[in-house]
Order: sequence, then structure tokens, then C-alpha cells
Amino acid sequence: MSAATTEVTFKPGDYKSGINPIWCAGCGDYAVLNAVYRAMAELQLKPWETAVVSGIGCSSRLPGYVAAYGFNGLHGRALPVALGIKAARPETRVIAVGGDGDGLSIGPGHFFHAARRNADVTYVMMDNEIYGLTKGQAAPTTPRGEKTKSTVYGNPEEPIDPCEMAISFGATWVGRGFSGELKSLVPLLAEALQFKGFAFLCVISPCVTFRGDEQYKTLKPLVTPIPADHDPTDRVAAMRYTREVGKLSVGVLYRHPRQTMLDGMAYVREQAVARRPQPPTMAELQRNFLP
Amino acid sequence: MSAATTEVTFKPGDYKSGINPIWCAGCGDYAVLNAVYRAMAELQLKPWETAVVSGIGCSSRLPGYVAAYGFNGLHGRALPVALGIKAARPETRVIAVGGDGDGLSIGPGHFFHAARRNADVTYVMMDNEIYGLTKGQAAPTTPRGEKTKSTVYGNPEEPIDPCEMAISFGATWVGRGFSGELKSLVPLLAEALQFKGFAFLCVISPCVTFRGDEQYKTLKPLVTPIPADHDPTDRVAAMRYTREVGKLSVGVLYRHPRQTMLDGMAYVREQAVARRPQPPTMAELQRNFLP
Amino acid sequence: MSRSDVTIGVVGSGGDGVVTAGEILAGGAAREGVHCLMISAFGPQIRGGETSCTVRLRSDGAVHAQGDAVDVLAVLSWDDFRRFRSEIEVRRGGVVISDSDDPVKEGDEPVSSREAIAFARVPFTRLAKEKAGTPLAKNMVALGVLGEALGLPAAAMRGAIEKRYAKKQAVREANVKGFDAGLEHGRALDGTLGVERFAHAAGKPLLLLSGNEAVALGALYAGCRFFAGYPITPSSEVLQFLSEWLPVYGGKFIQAEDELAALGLVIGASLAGTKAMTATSGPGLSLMSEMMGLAAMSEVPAVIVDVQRGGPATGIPTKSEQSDLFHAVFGGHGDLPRVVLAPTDVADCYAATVDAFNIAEEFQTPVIVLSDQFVGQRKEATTALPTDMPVVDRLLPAADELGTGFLRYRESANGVSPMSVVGMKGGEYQTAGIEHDELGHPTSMVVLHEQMSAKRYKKLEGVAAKYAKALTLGPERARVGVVAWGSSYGAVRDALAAAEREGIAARAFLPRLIQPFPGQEFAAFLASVERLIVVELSFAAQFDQYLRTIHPLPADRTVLKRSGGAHLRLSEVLHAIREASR
Amino acid sequence: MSRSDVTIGVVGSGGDGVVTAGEILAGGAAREGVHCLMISAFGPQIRGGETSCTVRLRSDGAVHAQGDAVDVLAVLSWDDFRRFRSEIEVRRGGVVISDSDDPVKEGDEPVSSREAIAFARVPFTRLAKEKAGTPLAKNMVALGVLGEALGLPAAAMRGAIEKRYAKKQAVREANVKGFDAGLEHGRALDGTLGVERFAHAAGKPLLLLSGNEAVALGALYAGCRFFAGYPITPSSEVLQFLSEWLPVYGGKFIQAEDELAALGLVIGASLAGTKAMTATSGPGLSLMSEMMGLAAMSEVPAVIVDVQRGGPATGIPTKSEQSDLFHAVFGGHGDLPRVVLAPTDVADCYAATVDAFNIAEEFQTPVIVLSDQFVGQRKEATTALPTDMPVVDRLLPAADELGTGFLRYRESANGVSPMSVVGMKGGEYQTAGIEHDELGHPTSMVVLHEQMSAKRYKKLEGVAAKYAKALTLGPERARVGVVAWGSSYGAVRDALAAAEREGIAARAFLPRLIQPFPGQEFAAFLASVERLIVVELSFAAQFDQYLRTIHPLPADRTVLKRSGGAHLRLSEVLHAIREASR
Ligand SMILES: Cc1ncc(C[n+]2csc(CCOP(=O)(O)OP(=O)(O)O)c2C)c(N)n1
Ligand SMILES: Cc1ncc(C[n+]2csc(CCOP(=O)(O)OP(=O)(O)O)c2C)c(N)n1
Ligand code: SF4
Ligand code: SF4
Ligand SMILES: [Mg+2]
Ligand SMILES: [Mg+2]
Repeated sequence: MSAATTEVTFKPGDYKSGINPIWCAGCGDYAVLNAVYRAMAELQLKPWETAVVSGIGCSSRLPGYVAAYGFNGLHGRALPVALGIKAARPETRVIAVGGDGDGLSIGPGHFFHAARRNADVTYVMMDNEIYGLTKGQAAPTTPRGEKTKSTVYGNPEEPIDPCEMAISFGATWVGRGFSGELKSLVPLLAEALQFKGFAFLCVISPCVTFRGDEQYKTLKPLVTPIPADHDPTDRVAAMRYTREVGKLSVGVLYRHPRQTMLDGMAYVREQAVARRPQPPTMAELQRNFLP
Repeated sequence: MSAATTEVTFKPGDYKSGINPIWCAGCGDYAVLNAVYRAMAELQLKPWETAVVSGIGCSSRLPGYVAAYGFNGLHGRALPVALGIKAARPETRVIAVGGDGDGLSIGPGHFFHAARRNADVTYVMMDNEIYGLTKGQAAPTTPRGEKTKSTVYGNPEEPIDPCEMAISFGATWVGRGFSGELKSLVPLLAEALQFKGFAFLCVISPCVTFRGDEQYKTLKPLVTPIPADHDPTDRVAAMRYTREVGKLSVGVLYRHPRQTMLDGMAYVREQAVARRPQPPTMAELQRNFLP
Repeated sequence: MSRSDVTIGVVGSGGDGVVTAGEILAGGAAREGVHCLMISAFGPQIRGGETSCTVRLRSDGAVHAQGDAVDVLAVLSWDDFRRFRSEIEVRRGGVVISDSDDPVKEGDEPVSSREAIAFARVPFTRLAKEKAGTPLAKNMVALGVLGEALGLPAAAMRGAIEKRYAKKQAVREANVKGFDAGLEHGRALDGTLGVERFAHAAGKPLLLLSGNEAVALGALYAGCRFFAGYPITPSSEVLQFLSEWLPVYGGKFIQAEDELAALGLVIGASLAGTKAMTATSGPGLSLMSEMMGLAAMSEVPAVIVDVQRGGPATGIPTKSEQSDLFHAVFGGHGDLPRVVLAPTDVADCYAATVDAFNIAEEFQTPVIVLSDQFVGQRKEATTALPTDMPVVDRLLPAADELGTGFLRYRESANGVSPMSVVGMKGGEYQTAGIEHDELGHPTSMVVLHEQMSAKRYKKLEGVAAKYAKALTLGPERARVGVVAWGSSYGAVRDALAAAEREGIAARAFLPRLIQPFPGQEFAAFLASVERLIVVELSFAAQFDQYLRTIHPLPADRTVLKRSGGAHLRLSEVLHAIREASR
Repeated sequence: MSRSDVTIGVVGSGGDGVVTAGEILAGGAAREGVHCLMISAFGPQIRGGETSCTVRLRSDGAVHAQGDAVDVLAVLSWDDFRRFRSEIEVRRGGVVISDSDDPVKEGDEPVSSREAIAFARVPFTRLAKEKAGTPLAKNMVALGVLGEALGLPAAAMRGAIEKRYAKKQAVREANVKGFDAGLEHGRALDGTLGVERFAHAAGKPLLLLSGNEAVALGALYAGCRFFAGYPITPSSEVLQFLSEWLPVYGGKFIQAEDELAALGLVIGASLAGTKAMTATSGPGLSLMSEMMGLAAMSEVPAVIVDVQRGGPATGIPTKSEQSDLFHAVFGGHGDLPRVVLAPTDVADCYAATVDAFNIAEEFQTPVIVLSDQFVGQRKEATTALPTDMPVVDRLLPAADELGTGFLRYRESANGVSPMSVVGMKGGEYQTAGIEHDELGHPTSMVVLHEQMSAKRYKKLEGVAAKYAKALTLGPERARVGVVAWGSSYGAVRDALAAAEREGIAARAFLPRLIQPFPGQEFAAFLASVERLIVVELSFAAQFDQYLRTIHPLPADRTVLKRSGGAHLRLSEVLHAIREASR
């Protein structure tokens, strides 16, 4: 807006919104927030050119904590809002964030379509395998047999792997991180943010309150970086890093650019301009209705 | 209900409801309806033990034409109703049917969860790659470049393959049929109906009105039965028969039984009975609230 | 003898080209500068089902309603007519023309007093085959016969045919030949039909368009540059028109996966500073309930067009009804302020949409344009739509308001706070569909919830002050007062005129702004009449109930209400007026 | 001096065991047969946030409301109290007990006239460490002190502790030690606190449960054997309770993927002949709009529990409000008949749910139980819930009605037709959310649409005739009349009693059946009072507007309305009564 812009450099702390996070002490989402600050600083994203959009859940509180255009919308409906911003204003960096329940229980319809369209947004899912905000019911990611507030006899359902879903849905960049490992998380997120197309980053982000304090301790030793020789353009190979047992592979599982939502819109625009290089005035437009 | 049941044999025609189909002449859905009649007769399904549930669309009119409990519900929401019937009354044979728009545009959230839960229902999608009932707008299955009422410049989006989606979502039986080939369609449907778990059958069912009269002629020569040596338990192999170009493979793509929704419910019930073999009376139950 | 008002019906199967015939007839009228209104009805089949089309033409002014009965009915197939038997009435003294080779079966002919109408036979199909070389031209033959017998603007109709098939020479020629054959045959019939001819003079050509198309034009005029929607009858024409034209103007079109996404996309686009809209029908409006609350809560401009159809659930998708009123006005959980506008005719679909954008932008609120199938899908000949209506843009923050601590929801006298949009430096804020403070930060404080609710509702006062122009018709005071809304306008207006001719003084009140309601104007109206009639197409009498929340209604009022499905008829309203005037 | 009515507050951080303290206090009371009501409030944090808990005990009858102010407040941490400062009032003459080692900072103490309350210091934490071996027992120390100083039923409270930790010996012992240490310390304090002691006699033990739990119990009693729902605050306890207990009774529980699916599942189960229910809060109710129409259209019994919270959008999830009224009564597109019941207290949550099932089954219609956070999540001590309420099952077709041509939607005097269920031979029918005829076959015929709408709405008359018992309180006639609904019951009832003590005659009307509304009873009520007060927690005054659709309201009425967030207070209502009585 203002013309006189002196070059500033953004430090991670500059991306703090001023609202203090109210997550439980030890919640995995703190690390995700830190990763967001650092990745933004690494890429020197301008706060006013960045929109962070979420659904509802503990994890969906994240946009409130980031100095950017932040929108904490409805449960399960972050992506339509994110796509709307991006489509209307392509220069914006749009980040959608939310929980596993938000994205995979109530939200998979939108997740599916955003991925299918290869919408040019980054989608970060904080997977804690539970509903945190509503105090501990089972999510589609909750391990089988787990006792939660809604599965007192043990969860009878098989959990799903968010990364597998993202690949199946058509996401063109899929990565997995762990909030116990900020070091690898930051570059992953930075890569996702720079990717042209629908980038899905699943961060295993323990809920210490409803899944026990042990999560970090249990998960930490399982963390394994995806080997350097993995070919991320290979869908089948990528799938090998999903539904893992006794392992937590972090890194880029899949990367396979293709035409994005904005490309499609640009194509349509081209066709329209080719057909009508000079948009008619409103009065002229009406004349199309002269029979 | 009535005690005096003489053994009757059901012929395909016995499954006609008495409502005359109002599909366009040549619509692919006629063949699907015929396949339903025949498969039901083959399996001697009792009309009163069968529920056919749909969403909204031309294809979703099918339940009206079948002598069974038929429910033509809301656009995109056939599956929740179908699952409700099945869960409440497991002895029912539940068939959900609908269009590609119904299941894949507005409905994938429910499709995904029904497949993930491996709900014990058969889901038949009549894929005509278009919105028929609303007179010809693009569906998520519409080929790229196609001009429809909502894509006058050519559809900018890549179409999706319903079978691929079903496999990714977790369906345990996935097949593809063609309504130009009733011969192979009937046994396919019969197999789907007998399968224990979520069986998804995609029937390529041309919309002669909005995708042209040529569909049958174009597709017929492309029909290829899935080879006998295909291992339907192999997910990766199954995927080879999706997103096909210049080919229309019909047959069983995938078959991989696992615990079903009803199994999960039975497990929960067992646990509950084990914990409380004698269900308390209502007065006794209240006493749990004595502090 | 001649007439200045004639209603013509055409019935046949979808394949008979019924709608085409209607469009050519209406198109010819519009080309000639003659006002007309055309409605169509279809069976449930997608293709080939029974179809009817009714065109009313007037040379003495604008056409406001469809005309209760037809003066002349062309039956292209008696089989298809059967389905419309209870719906299409032929006026006393009217004529039914049918194909000589399609014998009418006992019980198939129109219900209306058989003796009072004349039957004529014309070999539609044979003439089409002979003269145009294809039986498909039988609709044109029929048109020609009607054109000649009634003295319709034949040259203009021929012009409409030629324009329609400008790029398809063979079809054009066959159609013109069929039409001319009909004209010729009509000349022979002349007089024997016994119908008064339609007197008209050529005037300035008129546009011929539907309410849905007018909504789309209004949106483009108001500056809409983003549309996301999901197809649904009877609103899809809005989506379809904008899918073609938005890209021409550099706007964006997205066919959403469902209606929840559609409104979410609109909210996103609006957050980014783009004027945005969606269009749907009842089922979609229901699905948007929660999102509408989000728009209200986060104070994001959003325009939602609801083209009503029969409800609830899937209801009757192809027929009109006024039963989404409750949901539009009261739907959605929580205290959810929203604005509702109801257009009265095709031209008003344009104006109401422009108003809707202006209100949405000025007051940062969701606005519903509550149209219906009747006005949305009918075609009217109208003069050019105004291109001088003011266009309002939203209030952006001034430079000195931007920066740290920017108060996105700053308290203000009218409840409106400056809204920064994505990309505006220093305008960054974090907000939520959760209750929030002036900064946008979440809160569960009781006082803030009260204060922010007050802020959001205060905006409705501003809307009412600026836009609460209800439409009143008739004399200043009258024995009978009719209150109606939306597309009931036409029949009410015609009924008032008819009552006047009978010497009954009646006036009418039609709120274009439904929510907030023009309460003071309504109170004044109530005071100006002795007997009140509430008119609406809702079985539950939603409008009557809603009016009672605005102002107590006289206990002796008449509530003329019924389910939709059939359009409101002049005669229904007139009957009620007569009764009430006693 | 002694008292029969005392309100005790405890405030601290989540980790301080505030709610546990409240539950032990309330539990002790219930064990002793003393009536009580307990409310809790939390900050937005999931864990460790500020928490308050208020328990009101009465030995002279049932407790109807939370008590506007506390007599005694135990502050476990001043830091956390700050957040509640504007919400918790200490009564004149009341006492605040806080931890000796937690100095109160300037501006942290209660707002209420500082001079009028006494402050006492007790080394909660130190005693806990010393006597119980863990600072975690400080809540028990506080309880003990209160118990002794106020003469609360200490033995029963100890019993409640022991039962609660029956299976955790170490915790149990530490808690009991803490409690006993508090009692001991309290004995030393006795008298110096200057608070009147609570006089009570032991009675029959009472149940202690929340409205949400009562709803779940009511459902099981009524024969509910299927629940599908999606967790949402403040309704999740219904889901959680049924997830555990339905399988015990052979019922089915499904955690749905969302609320649209939840109601779809319920409809499916109901089609199969199983009594079925879902529970949600405002956002979920909004999402169910279209499905609710489907249930109404296809005439499928379905019970929907809405535990209201602050709206719109995500609003204030943890706080109560009465702003889903509009949506419950009017929401959903089309003419959509539905029944709405609003429970007035915890026991009524049970009864209303039983009624809801009975109505849903008898009239084959969706029924909404419109509860709210206040009644849903508070705990009340109540006598046993009735197990002799009638349980109604739906009308099944007789054997001779079954077979070809079975008329699922047969016209009938009361609009109810026999409903076959999946599995019933000869009962097969095909139906739709599309308008249909008596067979269930789709139609777009105008006459059938009208006829079927009439059938569906006729059922509401039957409901009204059978269930329209509104609750009236107070004398037969009075100067002042209060009309309120749902959980406002308690405060209104208390206010009426207080007014009576002041010599003001006031009566109240509370419709338990909200839709269809007990209109005649209401008219009679209006005729029995001179001044009317409408009471509700909705900024938009939804109830007042709704009442006007039922009956004209006097222009000089008082509308006592505000946003939710804070529970309705006796004093607010009393103040309005006083004003109105002038
Ligand atoms: C429509 C709707 N349904 C339900 C809810 C209640 N709700 C809020 S968050 C949530 C799930 C939280 O789980 P997740 O998305 O995994 O986020 P987390 O809290 O675990 O980070 C639910 C069910 C809601 N806010 N809106
Ligand atoms: C909530 C809702 N949105 C939109 C519609 C309109 N609608 C009816 S059917 C349909 C799509 C039809 O396509 P498909 O499901 O592929 O079925 P087909 O007609 O092609 O068999 C749409 C958009 C509706 N009935 N309900
Ligand atoms: S409840 Fe779980 S997810 Fe929520 S803030 Fe606490 S630890 Fe994090
Ligand atoms: S429109 Fe297409 S899908 Fe619908 S009935 Fe006709 S051919 Fe079939
Ligand atoms: Mg989660
Ligand atoms: Mg389709």
C-alpha cells in the first residue's frame, strides 16, 4: 500500500501476532507454530501477503498467533476459504492449517477437491490422532483399540494415514514432519510453502493431554528421515512410507507437479480473452439479450 | 411378517416396482436397472429384506423402480442413510446407488468414511461423466477440455477415476462395469451384492442427452475384460486398471476383505456384554448417578 | 375488433420444440418492442417429456403476470397435453389449434367449459414435412398459423428465427419455411378462428431475458468478480452465465464441490477484497446455514442468491414456491443478522442484485437475494437495464488506521468498521468465527459478546434507513389492502387493476427489503386500509407469520396462502379482494 | 443463626481440582439427600486454564437456579480469579477464603463492595503438603474448611471422596487426609468466619447428574437403540454416555464423520424400525437443516438434541445462550413441519427426551429437544427419574394393509399413516425427499403437493392436542406475567418467589412445547396478567419475535433480553418484575 518501503528483514519473532497461545503445556502444536515463524522468516514472507486459514480445533487456533491475515473459520471448512482467497488474489501465500479431525472427519470432501484441483495452497495438518478441543474423542486417525471418551471399549476402527489420503486425493506435494523435531520440520515447511500446487504437510503433533505425556518419548526413537534415494515422483514408492508400523518417516514423500488450479483459471481466462478480446461494456453486454 | 410362506422364486420382472422409468431413451441407467433386477433374481433377494437408497440425480431415481424398500434421499447423502439401515438392521441387504456428481462432488466425505469403515453395503455409481439431472454441467469425472454448460471454454480440470478413489478410500471390493454390456454387468453386480464389506461398483453409464449419442459407439470397442490372471488382492496391480486411456477395463479390480463396520460393532457389543452381562434396568442404571 | 393483451400457449413433447416456439414468439415481440412474458413448464423427464410454454403479449404496457388463462392454445400433441390438463386453462371464447392428424381423445381436451372454446385443426406435421422438408418444423408451422391468425409481429418473428439459427443455414431455412407455410395456412384460416387480432405498433426493440440472467447481469454491473456455486435447479442459469462471462472481465469462476464450499470460497474471495457471490436453491441455502453465520460473525460481505423451488428436502425442483422465507430470514443458529431482498420481476432481479452487492459491501454482511423459479426462469421483454445505478465499495481503513493494533472491528456509530483486505500492508488482523473483540481476537467475555452482537445488529438499522423502500401500488387509501412479496407482484398488480375496473379500491404493499423489514412503511400501509389480505405461496403461511413479528395484524384479515407449484393467479387475488371488499 | 440456602464458589486453575471440589461438595449433598445445583465455567484453555465452580445447596426444597451471588468463595489462586472477577459476585456479608501463601494483589479481589465481605486466609497448600503429602490435595483442604465452617454434610462428603476414588487407594487416602485436615482447621476457625451455618437434615440420597446425562437416560428409557453423532461442546456428554451404554442394551452407536451424516444415519436406522437420536449444538443443527427437511418430508421419526451455546458460527462454545430458537423453529428451506421441546431443568431433560421420542414415533416427524449449555452441563441433585412414563411406539401397518399398493402415506384424519419398516414383508415402498403421492411415488402435481403439505402439518395439531402442557407458575391472576422458556425456568421461578416475598404478585408461563406452541394456554395467560415481561438470552430477542407469531403482545411489555454467556440471574428477572409492577 504505502510507497515508501524500506527493506526490512523479518525475523521469526516478527511473525508473532501478539496473542499468546493457550495450548496445553507440552502440546505439539507449539512446535508447528515455531516452524511457521521460522519458515516464514526463511522465505521472508510479507505478513500482509500471507493468509493463514483454519477450521476449528486446538490446532486451528494457530492462525491467531501469526502476524498475517489470519482466519479461524468453521470446523472442517478451512480449505474452501483458503481457495477463495487464493483464486481471488493469486499473489497471496495461502496456508491452511487444522487438525486431523477437522481435515479427515468432517473435512475430507474439501480436502479431496482441493487436492484434485491441485489448488495452489499449503495445507498443514496437525495430526494428534484425537479430538483435542472437544476433550478427547476418537478421530479417524486414532489407533485401533485405543480407549477414548467415545470409544470406551477400545476403538473398533482401523486408523487412516493422512499422507496416504493426500496422495490418493491428488496432492502434488506430500510431506510428513514431527513436532518433536523442529530441525527437520522447518525446511520441510519452507519447501511446502514454495511449492507450486497443493502441498500437504502432515505434522505428527502429540496431544499430551488426551493421548498421554508419553507420546514424545514413544515417537522420538521411531523418527526416520526418508532416505535420500527415495524418488518422490514415484507414487507407489511414496505409498511405502504410509501406514507405517513402528516407524515415523519424516521428509518429502511425494512431489509431482502438474497443472494447478490457477493454471486452469489462467487457461480459461485466455480462452475467454481470445473469444472476446475487448470486454463489452455493461450496456453492450445487455444487447446479447436482444432476440 | 406373514407366517404362511410358500417358497416363491423371484424372476427379474418381479422386482419391478410399477413406476415407469422416466430416463431419456438410450440412457445408460436402464441397463443398470436391468442388471439390478437380474442380479437380485440370481441371488433370490427378498424385496422386503432389501433396501435401495440413493441421493439425487437421474441415476438416483433407480430405487423408485425396484420392488424393495426404496429411499431416494438427498443429493450426496445416500451413504449415511444406507449405513444407518445396515447398522440398525444387519440382516438387510443394503444397496446405495447414485451418480458421479452425487458421490464424488458433493458426496466424497461420506463415500470416504463408508469405505474407511468398510461398511457392509454395496455402492453402485452410475458414472456418466456429467451432471444429468441439472442438465449438463461438468462433474469431477468430466474429461479435460470438454465443453459443458459450466465449462464453455473447455473443462480446465483433470477428471478423476471413481475406482481409484474407492480403492484409496479403503473399499474392499471394487469393480467396474459398462452399461453397454449387460452380460458382464449382472455377474459383477451379483458378486458385489454378496461381498461382505464395502463393495463399490462403478458402472460407466452414458448420458446420451448431455454427452452425445456417440458414447456407446465410442466406448463399446474399448471394453476389455480384466485378465483372469489379475490378482485382485494386489492394490498396486488394481491401480493399473484406473485412469485408463483408450481402454475400458471391466471386471473386479480389487477384492481384499478385512474387518467390516458390523464386525467392529459386534466387537464393541462383546466388550460391553463382557463388562455388563446383565443389562441393568432403567432404575438400576440411574443408580450409577448416586455419588 | 382487436385486443392489446393476448396469451398464447403451446404444448407438446420436449422434442416438439415447444420452448423454441415460445422463444421465437416472445423474441419476435421483443424485437417489435412489444412487451411480453413467457413461462415454461416441464414434466420430470430430462428429455422428451411433456412441455408447455405460455407467452403473454401486451401492446398497452408492460406485462406483469403470466395471464391466468390462454386465449389461444396450440397443441402439438394431445398425449402431452393430458399432463397439463389441470394446469392450463383456455379462456372462454378461446381457440385450441391442434394437428389435424392427432385426433383428440375423449377426456384429453381442456377442462374449461368445452362449449365455450373453438377447436381448429391444422396439419402441422404434414405442412412441416411438405414445406420445410422435416416434421421437426411443425412448431414453426404452428407459430406461423398463430402469427397470421392473431396478427402477431410476423416479420419480427421471422427475424428472431433467422437470428437464432444465424450460424446453421439448413436449420434456419427449414424453420423459416415452416413458419412461412404456417403464415400462409393462417391466412386461409383467417376469420374462421374467430379470435380477436392483437393490435400493436412497432417500438424500440426490447431485451428478452430471464430473472436468473438479470441477476447475473446485475452482479457483473455491481462489480462482482468472483462466483462460486454448485448447480441446482432452478438457479443454474446464474452459474452458467457467469461461468462464461466472468473470465471475460478478468473475474474468477469456480464450480464448487458443494454449497458449503461455495459459500466458503465466496468468503475467502471477499476477504481478499473481491466482490463475490453464490447462487443456489433451497437445499443449498439450507447447507449454507453455518457458513452464513460465519460471514455475519466475521463481517465479510457475501451475496447469496436463492432461487426458491418447492420444498422441503428435494421437494419439487422445477416449480416455484415462496417457502424459503423462514430460512432466509431466520435460518442459521445463533443471533445471526443478515439482509434479505426479494425481487419482484425480471428487471428487479437486476436491481435487487445490484442493491445486494451495495448493501453487502457497505455493511459487511451476508445478503440474500430471495428470488424464485417463477421470476428466475421466466423470460420477460424489458427495456434496457439501468447502467447508472450507484455502485458502492466497502470501507477500507485510512492509512493512519493501519499498523499494529489495527482494530478490524472498531466500534462505530453505524456498526461498520473499516475492513482491510488481504494484501494491504498494516491491515493484517487475526479473526475468527469465534466471538472476538475489536481486534478480532477470540473472547468468551460476556460483555464483549453483547457489545459485538449489538455492533452486528446495528448495521441492519443502517440498511433499513437507506434501503427500506417498499413498493406500494394503488390509491393512497383503500378499503382493501394486499400485502405480498417477491414474484407475487405481477398477479397482485394485475388484480388491483382488475379490481379497479370493478370499482373496488384496493392497494398493495410489497416489501422489496424483507429483512430488515420496512416496518414503519408497513404500519402506515396498515393504517391506510380497512381489510387486509396477505398473499403468499407457502402452505405454512410463512409470510403471514413473519409479518406478525413486525406488526400485529388484524384478526379479520384474509390469508391467501397455498403451496407453490402453480404460479399465483390474478383470479385468486381478485377473488380475495372482492370478498374482502364486501 | 442458620440458613437453609447457601451458595459456595471455588475458583482456581484447572490443575487445582476446582471441579472435583465442586463435585465432592455436590456429591456429599446428594448423598445426604440435600438438593443442590452445580455450575462450572472454564477459560478457553483445554488444560490448566482458570476454572470456577459454584454449588448452591438448599435444605428447604429443590434448587432451581444457580444463585446470583456466592455466600462463600474459596479462591485457590488469585491469578485465576481475575478472569472471573466480573462474573462471580460475592454476596454482602459473604466470606472469601484464600490461600495464606497467595497474597491478593490490588484489583484482584471481588468487585462486590469490598467492605461488605470478610476475608479469611487458610494455608491450603501448606496443609495439603503437610497432612496429605501432596499440594494437589489443596482443593480437599479447602472443602474441609468450608464443610466445617458452614456445617456442610462432612461425612457424606467424605463418602463421596471415597466412592470417587474407590479404585485408587493412594489418591483416595491423600484426598481424605486433605479433607480431614481442612475440617480440623475449620473447627479452629469456627465462628471467626461469621457465616451462618447451613441447617439440614439427612434424607434419602439423591442422584447427581447433568442435563446431558439425563437426556441420555431419557433416550434409553424411551427405547432409543441407535445413536449417531459428532462430538461438539456442550453436547458431547450425550454422545459419550450412549457410546458406553447403548451396546450394553444391544443398541448401536456410531460416531459419525459430521452432523449431516449423523442425521442421515439416524434416518436410516429409523427407516429400519429402530428408535434413533442424534445430539449436537448450534453449528451441527445448522448443518442438519437439509436433512431435517428430509425427515419431515419422508415422515421418518428422528430425535435431534441441540444443546445451545453462544452463536452464530463457532461463537462461544462453552457458554449458554438461547439463540438457536429461530433455527429450531423456522430453520430449513421449504414448508418444514417439526416439533420443538425445551426442557426446563435437569430432570426435565429426561422427561422432554422421553416425550420427544414418543412424539417422533407417534407422529413420524423430526423432534428437536432444545436444551442449552446451562441445563445440559450443570449438575443437579434430583430424586429418581420416573420409570413409569408411557412409551409410545410407531403405528405399523395391519396385516391387511400390506402387499401391493401399500399406501405408505395414506390420507388419515390426523395425518399419521401406518409406517412399514425394512424387513416387513409386503410393506415395501419406494419413497423420496421429492414430493410424493400416497404410495411414496414422486410427483410434481400441484394438488398433491398441497394435500401432502396439509397431511404433514396436520400432525402438529395432534401433537399440540396431546402435549401442549405449558408450565405456569404463581397465582391464577397477577399484575405481572413473565413468559420465558427452557433453562430460564429456574431464575424465573426464584424471582417469582422473591417477588412474592416483596408482596408483588407475579406469575409465569413457560412453554415446554415450543413448536407447535401452546397458543390457547398462552392467550389465557396473557389475559390473566396486566403487565408482560418476556425473558430470554438472545440479543435478537428471538423468543419475543416468535411469540408475536403466536399472539399479539402488548406494546407496553418489557423485553428482558440479552446475549448469553452469563446465566440468567434471579436479580435481573426480579428487577424487571419490580419495575413492571409499578
Ligand atoms: C460443525 C461442528 N461440529 C463439531 C464441532 C466441535 N469440534 C470442534 S473441534 C473438533 C475436533 C477437534 O479435533 P481436531 O480437528 O483433530 O483438532 P485438535 O483439537 O485435535 O487439534 C470438534 C468435533 C464444531 N466446532 N463444529
Ligand atoms: C444440495 C443440493 N445441491 C444441488 C442439487 C442439484 N442437483 C441435483 S442432481 C445433481 C447432480 C447430478 O449429477 P449426478 O450425481 O452425476 O447424477 P446424474 O444425473 O448424472 O445421474 C445436482 C447438482 C441438489 N438436488 N441438492
Ligand atoms: S488438548 Fe491436546 S491438542 Fe489441545 S492444546 Fe492440549 S495438548 Fe494440544
Ligand atoms: S439426462 Fe442423461 S443421465 Fe439423465 S436420463 Fe437423460 S441420458 Fe440419462
Ligand atoms: Mg486432532
Ligand atoms: Mg452423472
